[in-house]
Amino acid sequence: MTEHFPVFIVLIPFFGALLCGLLGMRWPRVCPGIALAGMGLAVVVAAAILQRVAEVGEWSYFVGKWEQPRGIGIELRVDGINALVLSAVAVVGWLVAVFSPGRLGRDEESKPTQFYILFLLLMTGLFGITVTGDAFNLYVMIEISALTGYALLAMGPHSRARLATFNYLIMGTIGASFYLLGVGYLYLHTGMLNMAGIHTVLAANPASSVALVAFTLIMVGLWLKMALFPLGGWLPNVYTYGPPLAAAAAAPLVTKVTVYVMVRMMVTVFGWKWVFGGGGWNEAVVWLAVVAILAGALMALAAKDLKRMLCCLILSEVGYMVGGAWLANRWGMTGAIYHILGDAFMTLTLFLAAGVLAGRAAIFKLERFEGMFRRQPWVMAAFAVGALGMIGLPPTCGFFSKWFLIRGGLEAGHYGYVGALIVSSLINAVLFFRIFEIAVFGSKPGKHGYDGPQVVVEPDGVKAKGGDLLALYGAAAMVVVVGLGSGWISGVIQRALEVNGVPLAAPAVLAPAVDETPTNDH
Amino acid sequence: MRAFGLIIVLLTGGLLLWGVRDFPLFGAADSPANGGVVTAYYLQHTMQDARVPNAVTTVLADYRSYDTMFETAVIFTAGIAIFAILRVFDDRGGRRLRKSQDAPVKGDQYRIIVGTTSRLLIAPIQLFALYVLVHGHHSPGGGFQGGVIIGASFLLLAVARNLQTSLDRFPERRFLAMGAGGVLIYAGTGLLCMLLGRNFLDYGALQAVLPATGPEMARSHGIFAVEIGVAVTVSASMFAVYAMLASRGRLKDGL
Amino acid sequence: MPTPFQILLHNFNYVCYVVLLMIGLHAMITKRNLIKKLIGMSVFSTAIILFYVSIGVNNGGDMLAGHDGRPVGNIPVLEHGIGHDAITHPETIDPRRYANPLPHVLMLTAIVVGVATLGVALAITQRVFQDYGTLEEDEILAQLNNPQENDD
Amino acid sequence: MIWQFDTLLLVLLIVAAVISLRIKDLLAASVVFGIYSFLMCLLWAVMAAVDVAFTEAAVGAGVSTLFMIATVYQTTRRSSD
Repeated sequence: MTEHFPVFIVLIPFFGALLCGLLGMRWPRVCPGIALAGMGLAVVVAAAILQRVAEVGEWSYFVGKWEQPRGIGIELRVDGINALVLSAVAVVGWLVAVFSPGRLGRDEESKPTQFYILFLLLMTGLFGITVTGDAFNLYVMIEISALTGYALLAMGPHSRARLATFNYLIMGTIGASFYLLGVGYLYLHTGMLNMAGIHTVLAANPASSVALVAFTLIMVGLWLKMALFPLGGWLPNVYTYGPPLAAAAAAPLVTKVTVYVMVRMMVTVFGWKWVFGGGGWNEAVVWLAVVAILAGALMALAAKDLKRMLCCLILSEVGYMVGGAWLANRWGMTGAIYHILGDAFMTLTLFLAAGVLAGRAAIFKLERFEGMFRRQPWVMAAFAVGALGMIGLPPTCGFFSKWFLIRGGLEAGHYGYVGALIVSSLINAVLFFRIFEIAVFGSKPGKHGYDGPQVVVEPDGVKAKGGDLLALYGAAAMVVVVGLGSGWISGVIQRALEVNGVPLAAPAVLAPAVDETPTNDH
Repeated sequence: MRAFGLIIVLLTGGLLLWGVRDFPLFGAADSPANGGVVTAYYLQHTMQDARVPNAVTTVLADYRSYDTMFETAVIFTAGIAIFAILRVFDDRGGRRLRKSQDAPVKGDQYRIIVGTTSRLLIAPIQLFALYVLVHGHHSPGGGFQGGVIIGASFLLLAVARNLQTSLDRFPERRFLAMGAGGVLIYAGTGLLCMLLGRNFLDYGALQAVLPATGPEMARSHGIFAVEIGVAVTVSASMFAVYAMLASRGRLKDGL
Repeated sequence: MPTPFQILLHNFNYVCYVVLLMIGLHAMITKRNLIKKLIGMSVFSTAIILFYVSIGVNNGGDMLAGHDGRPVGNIPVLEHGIGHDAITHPETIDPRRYANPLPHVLMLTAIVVGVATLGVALAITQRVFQDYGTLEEDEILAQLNNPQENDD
Repeated sequence: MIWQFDTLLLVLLIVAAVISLRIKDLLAASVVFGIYSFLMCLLWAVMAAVDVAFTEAAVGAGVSTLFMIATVYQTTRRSSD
């Protein structure tokens, strides 16, 4: 039974959604159970896939057994990179499923069944994106996760959520259509839809403007969907005004999985030599990422409420990943992929904490953090772990991803990118310690020393229930676990990249005599 | 805003037109897409593998059936998404109900003629839809087209008469269950193939279940079962979306 | 290197697809009315489908119509006689006589995705109209800047 | 594939798309969009893509035009641009 696992992981949430669709009308109480059991099973299957791929290295599954000749059937390929992303998506999905029963009643209107159907279909889309080895099937999966995202975010009580979701829908459709157009150009040029097939044909005759236009279209489409800075105008409004449960489900996953798709396109479909063989235009993309990092950090500084600040941090995190991927060396790419995993858990922790603290209100002014350490010690502790991850303190995963990214930046000699990483880490520190200061000393500046007036603590309506804390602490624990496991994880990524032909250093740049082999030495 | 839009449009248009320069000639038989191994295999082996002369149906429901399963899921998702966004259960929801300020469209006096002709037309339409669904193997057609035409027959009733008469024949509980049921038929067939020991959606395994059929005819019957699932979902979802949009989610007074 | 005139002559379909794509993209960005944006989105999606279908067109290469009496580049459905003996030896079918079936399958998916996205967008448009009373984006933004009654 | 018919359809398509986007009355714009979809379906039928043309006629033209008209009835027919 285990050889069906690559398709099995996509089918678990899919059948869960269909069962909810059938049974949920009469017995709405059954849906949380289906979601929890489904996502739990998905975590187990994802771990089994990861464990096997860590040994074997690559696992391909042909739906319908159409193997010869290559490209007639749809192939699902799992290698080191997407096995890790699969596990991260599964754990985040399970934590949101744990978080949802308590939170649901207050936020969504009276449609719990529809929420669970859409949530499970969102997970199906994300698993499908991560597992598929077929370029057009990836588009269908992107559309499923996009449609469910629009519906989940438009369901909330706030009127501005619908306007923000309308803009998200328009931008998302443009992005997905550009990706579809890019795949069409690739099909026109190569006659194949299978990712490995496209790669072999492209390697044979690379020099063609059709392939270059295809690459540009795919990249612009994916940057639009992952909200890279100039194209990411839609993100802050959608996750701020959207219902907190939908934001907690979509924010940590959708942008990160799109970054994974970009990595897959660069490494597997077009191939390293094709992307970086040409001129230095990858430098331009890294400078674009530097602009994204700094712009996101500055917008976060200017944000007055918690959720908008977190959204602007997402924009700068996307800049980390895009910059890392385009540094044209293996450490940069390892940092980018590792950051996909780490950032998913950090963003989940912060959004779950924001969901608990803010409750129904979309705008949670920073002044309302006053005395929060006393009122909500457990929630604030988890929030602090997420914050330390964002700042990049060991042993959280934020530190190790910044370590790999800075190492990649130094090896590529791109000091602008390294500088941007450091500056944005400092700005993150300012952002979160500003919150801690308000939480401990109160929001009146200048009057907190030891003799300052004690912060008056009045209990407010926010109380964390059992499910919230379990999910919060699961996410905070994962932030640390991914950090501690960074050696093993980076080893798996390095081996996967090596197989895909990612050189240690950029072909053009003569890397300093770094001769140690990429064994995981730390 | 207008200038910004114009710049983006000219930029993208220029890039795409520059790309057209290297396109193979329109209709070239030896272009990588038309002359490739994949296309030749599809056209040559559609009869040998699945006994289905319509190559599009074979590719749609057998070679790339994983794609089509998730496309059916997209339609089901649209139905559920619009239900989640628009549906209002208790009308006293307190939300100010803005009626559209336009004058009602004149022409109600023709309602009797339109109503009677549509009632006469609906039965042939549904018969034709079943023909399209069943005949998908031999001629253009199949699950999507058949399902939409069945849905369209209910839409015709809703537009010609009023939404309530359609909802009496196709109540809300039924079209929501049918939406999920159709996709379950599709995925269930695939799962059955998996339980019978072959890969997911490999209909050759169905020969163990179907009486006296070889693997090719089993594939053909598998394609037909899958097309039925698609038709069920598409018809239910199309009617659900129209019912929600035409009544602002209250499923009472339609167009 | 084909001159622009040759491109316009032979690949007129592809030039028209780019023009339609740009009309849709321009409408999506600059139109203020929400439903006009959606019409632009549909034009945009339909233009991409036109591009895909244009890839699959096949005029049979050197086999002129009537060369061996059978039509060229027609619908990818095998005629009854030819189809029957293709069961035993499939190489008797000459792919150049049929249009390429793969883009047709992909475009069935794209059409359905386009309608699903349009449906969800129209549902959101109705809810926006319920909340703000107008479909014009600038009137909605005006209401947002000086909120009288919408909850925050 | 008669290229005169193909060229005529392409020109009509572009004209229908521009008209549909410039008309001020949304109901009329939806109907002209229905015309645009049917022209597209005709074009694909000429290009030997009959399955796609069938689906576009039924799904693209028939149903999506009806969705738009239903939405225009529930909102407003007036459009400023």
